[in-house]
Amino acid sequence: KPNQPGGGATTDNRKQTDKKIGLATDEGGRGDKSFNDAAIAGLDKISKEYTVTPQILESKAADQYEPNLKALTQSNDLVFGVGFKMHDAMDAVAKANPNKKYAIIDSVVEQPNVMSINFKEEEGSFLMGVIAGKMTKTNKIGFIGGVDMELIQKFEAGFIAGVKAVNPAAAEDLINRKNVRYAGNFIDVNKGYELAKQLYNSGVDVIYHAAGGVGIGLFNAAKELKNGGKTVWAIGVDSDQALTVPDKADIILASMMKRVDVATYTASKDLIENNFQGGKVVVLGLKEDGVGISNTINPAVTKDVLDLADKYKKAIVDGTIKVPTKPGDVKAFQAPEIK
Amino acid sequence: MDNASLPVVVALMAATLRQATPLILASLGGVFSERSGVVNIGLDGIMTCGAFFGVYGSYKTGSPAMGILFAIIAGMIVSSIHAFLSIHLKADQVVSGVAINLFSGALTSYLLLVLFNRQGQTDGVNALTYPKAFMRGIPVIGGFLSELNWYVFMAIILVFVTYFILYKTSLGLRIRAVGEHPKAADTLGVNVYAIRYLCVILSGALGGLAGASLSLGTTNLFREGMVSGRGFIALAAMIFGGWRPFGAMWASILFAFADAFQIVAQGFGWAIPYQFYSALPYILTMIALAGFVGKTTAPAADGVPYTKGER
Amino acid sequence: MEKVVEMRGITKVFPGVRANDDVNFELAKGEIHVLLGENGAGKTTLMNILYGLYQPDSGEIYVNGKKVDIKTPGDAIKLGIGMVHQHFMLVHNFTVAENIILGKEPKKGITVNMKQAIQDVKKLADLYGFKIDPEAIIEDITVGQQQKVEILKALYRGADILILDEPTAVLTPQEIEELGVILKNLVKEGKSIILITHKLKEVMSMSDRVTIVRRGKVIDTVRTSETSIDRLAEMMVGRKVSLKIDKAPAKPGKVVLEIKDLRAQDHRGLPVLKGVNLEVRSGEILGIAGVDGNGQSELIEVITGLRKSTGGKFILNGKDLTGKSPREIIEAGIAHIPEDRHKRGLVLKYSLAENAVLGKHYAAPFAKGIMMNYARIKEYARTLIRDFDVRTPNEEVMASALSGGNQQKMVAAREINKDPELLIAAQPTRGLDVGAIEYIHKRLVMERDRGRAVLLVSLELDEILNLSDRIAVIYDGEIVGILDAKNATENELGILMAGGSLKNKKEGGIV
Amino acid sequence: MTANANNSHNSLLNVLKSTYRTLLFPLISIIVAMFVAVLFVVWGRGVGFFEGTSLLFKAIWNGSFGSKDSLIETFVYVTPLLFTGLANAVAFKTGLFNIGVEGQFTIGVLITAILGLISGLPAIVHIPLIIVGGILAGAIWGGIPGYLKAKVGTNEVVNTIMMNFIAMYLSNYIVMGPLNKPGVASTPEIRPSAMLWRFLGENNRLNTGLFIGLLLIALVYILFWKTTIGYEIRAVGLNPYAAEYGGISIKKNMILAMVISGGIAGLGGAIYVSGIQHNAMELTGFIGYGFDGIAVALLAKSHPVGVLFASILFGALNSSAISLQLVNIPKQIVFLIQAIIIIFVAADYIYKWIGEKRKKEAMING
Ligand SMILES: Nc1ncnc2c1ncn2[C@@H]1O[C@H](COP(=O)(O)OP(=O)(O)OP(=O)(O)O)[C@@H](O)[C@H]1O
Ligand SMILES: Nc1ncnc2c1ncn2[C@@H]1O[C@H](COP(=O)(O)OP(=O)(O)OP(=O)(O)O)[C@@H](O)[C@H]1O
Ligand SMILES: [Mg+2]
Ligand SMILES: [Mg+2]
Repeated sequence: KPNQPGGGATTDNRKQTDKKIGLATDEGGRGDKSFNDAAIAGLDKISKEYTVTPQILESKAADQYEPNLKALTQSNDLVFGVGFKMHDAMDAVAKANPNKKYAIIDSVVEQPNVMSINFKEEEGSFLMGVIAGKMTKTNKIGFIGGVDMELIQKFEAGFIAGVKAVNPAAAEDLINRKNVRYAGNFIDVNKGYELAKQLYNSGVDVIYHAAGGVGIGLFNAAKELKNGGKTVWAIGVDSDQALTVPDKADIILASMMKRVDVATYTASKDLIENNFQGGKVVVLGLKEDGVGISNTINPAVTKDVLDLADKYKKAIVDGTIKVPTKPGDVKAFQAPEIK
Repeated sequence: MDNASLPVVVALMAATLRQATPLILASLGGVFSERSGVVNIGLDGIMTCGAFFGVYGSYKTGSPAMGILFAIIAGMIVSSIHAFLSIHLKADQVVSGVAINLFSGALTSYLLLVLFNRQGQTDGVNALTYPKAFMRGIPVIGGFLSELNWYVFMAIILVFVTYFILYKTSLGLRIRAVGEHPKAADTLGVNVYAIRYLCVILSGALGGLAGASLSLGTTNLFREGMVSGRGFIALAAMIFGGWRPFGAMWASILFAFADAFQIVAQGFGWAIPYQFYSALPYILTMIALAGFVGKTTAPAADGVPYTKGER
Repeated sequence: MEKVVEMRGITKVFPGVRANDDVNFELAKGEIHVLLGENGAGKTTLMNILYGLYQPDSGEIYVNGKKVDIKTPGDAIKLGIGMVHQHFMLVHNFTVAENIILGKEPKKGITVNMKQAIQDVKKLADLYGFKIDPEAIIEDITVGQQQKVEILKALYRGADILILDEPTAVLTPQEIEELGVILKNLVKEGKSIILITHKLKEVMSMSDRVTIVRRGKVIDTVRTSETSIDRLAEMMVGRKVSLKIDKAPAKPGKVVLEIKDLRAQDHRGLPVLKGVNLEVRSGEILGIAGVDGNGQSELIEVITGLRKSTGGKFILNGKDLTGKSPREIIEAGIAHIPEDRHKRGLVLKYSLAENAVLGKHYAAPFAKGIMMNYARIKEYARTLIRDFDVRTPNEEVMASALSGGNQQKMVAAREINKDPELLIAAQPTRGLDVGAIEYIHKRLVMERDRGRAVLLVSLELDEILNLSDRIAVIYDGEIVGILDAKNATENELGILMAGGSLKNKKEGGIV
Repeated sequence: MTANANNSHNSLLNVLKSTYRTLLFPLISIIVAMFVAVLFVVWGRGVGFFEGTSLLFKAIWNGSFGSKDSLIETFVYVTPLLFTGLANAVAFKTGLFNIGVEGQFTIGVLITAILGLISGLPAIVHIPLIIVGGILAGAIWGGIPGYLKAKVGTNEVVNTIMMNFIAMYLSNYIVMGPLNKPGVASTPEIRPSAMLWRFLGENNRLNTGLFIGLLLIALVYILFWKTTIGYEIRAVGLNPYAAEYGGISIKKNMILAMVISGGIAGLGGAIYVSGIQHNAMELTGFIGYGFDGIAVALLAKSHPVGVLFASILFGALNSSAISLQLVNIPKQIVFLIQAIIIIFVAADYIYKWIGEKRKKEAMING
């Protein structure tokens, strides 16, 4: 039986539906082991439950977003645009096709037929900060971002805030950005390696990344140092990277989960069950389980650290803590003490 | 546990060498090819193939050494297309090189799909193990050595080897003669075509190795776009270095230094946008070239197809 | 008679030309055999076939009686054949020794044994009485020395059969004599020599036998002792020729070009012009004689703006043109038939029409503003083609499609039609056949008679002697003498060209 | 009169003949490349040769010309390629290798994205402003390596490579820094007054930029073959020594060619923003039109009219990436086809060689 990519068709026990779903990736495309893959995973899941075969188009350049969304619009009822870069293209296409449904990830498109799905990356990153702040032995912690921009800064700010909450001393060099590095892109693995080497070499022993493929280089560097007898750690992002990059699992403390798969799955399900709400802006945080700590957690992370993280999670969920989204705001941020 | 960190300068030097390695290897490839009179704009593509097949070889056989061999052979095969086009078919060498670049990018991403059933990037494969601990044990320079990898040594050694071949052996004399005045060489019974094929294919081997040093060196996977223009930088380094092995090496090191420095500089907390740091290596190269090097002269017959029996 | 080489029924076709047509040729052991023929007759082609550079389309070759198949120069070398090419085959940034050993390097382990190489070359040079420094870089030595390097290259490979393709073109009369001695010595050593030339005097003095080629076909092979210059000339060209130019005495007028203490450097920054002083008057042809490489090319480049001077000045009709751009100089009234028509004179991939206006393309009537007027340009080109009898289907074909002679006519037509104050003609007949030479010479004299100043540079002494009214000899970047052409002899010129002086003689003609 | 008519008839015939001859070999190359690509489809999809062929050709046809939408998208891709193809062609004509068209295009994009933000200008002022801005920016970006080559002698290949990267980072700085549109990795959308007219409706990105491109082909054609500038540029490219001898300044023309080339590329960037993209995006890699333009110019043999055909081919292939993916043919096939076409174009000596051999045989036998 043909196994269509994106459609794990196991014949019969699927529920019938005549709805059709399409998805356009951003420049990262498939195989980014990050949110494009996660978004597609959500559709894989839906196609196991319902008789849908999602169409997926990759965009290798920014000017392909619009034609891709257009092409998908022709033969589908719901079209996903993955990534904030799709914003303008989605806006234009959605406006031109008011009777079709759309969903965009990581951005807000103000059209009545578009659902905007966003995440509170800062909240999940905060928990990573808590873990990092507790796990560091050298009291030096690093952050590697892909591109210095608002979305990635949410990761950075939340992470630093988390560190600050449990280990203010270690947060200092993050707040003044001494231990913050940006690669300038999301693909240059070798750059990631060099960035990480340099940070580790300056005494940093835990690094969190929000840099897509660049992060693979971070893992490589950590692994190399660990093999050389040093104790260093990395923290993954978006998906459970101890599972997606299994050969590096031993240096990954944990990963910040961004459940894009849940989002695409839920939106698809809503469509099929006729619950789809266009025009809605969904913001998924810790509370909604849109972000969180990965299932796989390195054994080195002790129970009390995890418990502490859990307490912070509760504080964030109930609103006691409001996590900053801009690195500049971290300085003023004061977390209530939690023991 | 030893968490003592290296002095910044030492780390910077090591990072410079690591980042210079693929550039040095590829630019040596360029030196061979162009010294024999064949312009090789296709180095970037050759590196891409090397990077891919290095990983593929290691993935298939489990042995990184085999990976390197795969990379070298892949580089040789791709470059023999260039050789055939530009030597035999007298193609415009720039056209042929551009074609090689396009082809390699497309081919590897297609093969990624067909051979790995992956998109974007492969999984990790076995890489060469480097005796870090042993190196660290070496007095004085141990710390520095421990930060390198085997490819760095290969690159440096190959600079000497290339120098030796070009300037000390009869093959080198012939290569240089063919690049300067192929007809003169031909009239003395030197087989111009054979020399050029050899050099272009050698450049493919070096380009392939350069690619492997990227994909199997500091990382152990292949990712689309991972060469990201390094082949062109290597080409620039070769020209900058005056088509000479040591010149190419120093130019590669200069470039890599700027690249390594910007990583350190990001941490200085200066109010400089990081894009400026990223652009630094390129700006520096231009200034150095215009300010200190100026005019560089290519081998006289560089880029000119040779036709036997033409006046 | 022992035949060392025999070529039978050789035919070689190039696109558009039958360069060799059923040629039979033989070389006897120990002889000097001249291949004589006009430009383009097919002499070089035949020898390139013998040396394995070209493959014949048909025909057979025998060396020492054995049928051979010479596919590459390597094969030829193995058979003991050596060749000195018409255009030198030297790697310019290599040393003398490197050039000589290339392809047959003495080794020490896997490296080239440079010490050994230098010794070998020295020994070889001494053996034949060549004074040459094995470690000198080719671009630093004179053309005469380069020639010797070429001969050494052949000898180093143990050549018994030596082909010399126009070896005398760039030598002084004295050097030519010296070469004659060298060749005689080589023959004594048991070597056999093929000498290509179209200079009849050399043929008579140097050879044992002559084979005459015309338009790819062998006309005859004769013993030198049984023929004469006139007879050879007739066989070569196919008709009786007169090698003299008819011209009335010059009527020199005012000074048109004045060169004062002009200095310049070559591409390596070494001085090549060391203070040239010269005047050219209207209504005269001033010839510059000299061995190639003594600064005549650079002198012309400087006064046409193609090379920067480092001192002195040159003045055209009272206007200082030193340091002006080529365009300004053209506009001031200097026209220039360049020595290398392929390099400078023509854009080969341009049509004749486009070539016809090179240098004037930007000005009325050929252009208005930035728009070119192609109708006018073509019309103009047709006029030139008609007036100068350029053989071409039309003015739209590419310049590369024409034969050398016709290309040269086109260049001459363009330059002469600029109606310049000063016409510079550098090697105006290089590589042309007798007919074309006659024509160009006539036009130069016509220009003179119209009161123009003509500056002629030529390596051919005959041309200089026949055409000039006054002759300036250039040696090592300086004008070492100016003679009145009426009284000058080849011998005198030769002495001056070699750097000697005419002490006890009339240092005549300095006006 | 009759003679004249005869003449023009002849020259028309000649033009047709030479067009046929110049087009024939690229055409053969394209066909061969397509069939090589079929092999990859056969391998990748595990289908038979005929199925593979029909699959591929149908998909490419559908994706490029088969429907109104795809036709439109094809020409959306063609538009920038016209400019970058011409830009490369101009540089090639002077014997320069301007790898920097990519960077010059990028700078054109950037400047237009900036100038397009000015408010309160009527379109009649705004559009010329961005066009001039794009041209100037590209011209400067091309002029610098041209100047360095002419005056200092530094190799233009190196410098244009460097300047591509510098353009990319400069653009990223502006896009992510001073002019960043919050929440998006791009500049804000340019004002409507700076947008080119989308003549098939706002939803179709095809715009008047296409006609500017077509006009430019004519202009470049005239520039090359009807003006003194073209005469001089071509002369320098074909034989710099002869050009210099003819009073043509090599240095001036090198700089000029790079300035013109860069200007055209910059204009392409301007058209791209004001007609298609409406903002400048953060770049994680090169936009790519400049590099594709090299291939286009090579395929076109640097002839302006050839650039049109080559651009259409590349545009069609790019735009068929969608339909290929929809029938599960990896879109990498598209790039493989492009590469293989260029390989065969490079190999065109083989045709010349065959031609010469034939001529020669005729002569030996004749
Ligand atoms: N490689 C070539 N390709 C095409 N035509 C050639 C080639 N070599 C020689 N020819 C042509 O063949 C003919 C014979 O040329 P060749 O060089 O043998 O003449 P030559 O007798 O040596 O003349 P010269 O005295 O000028 O050296 C000429 O018409 C020349 O143009
Ligand atoms: N390398 C070459 N390849 C192809 N054709 C050539 C080549 N060299 C010369 N030719 C052609 O050979 C012919 C003769 O060229 P060449 O310059 O040798 O003229 P020539 O025989 O010396 O002329 P002339 O009879 O005026 O002395 C021309 O048609 C020229 O285009
Ligand atoms: Mg000739
Ligand atoms: Mg000859």
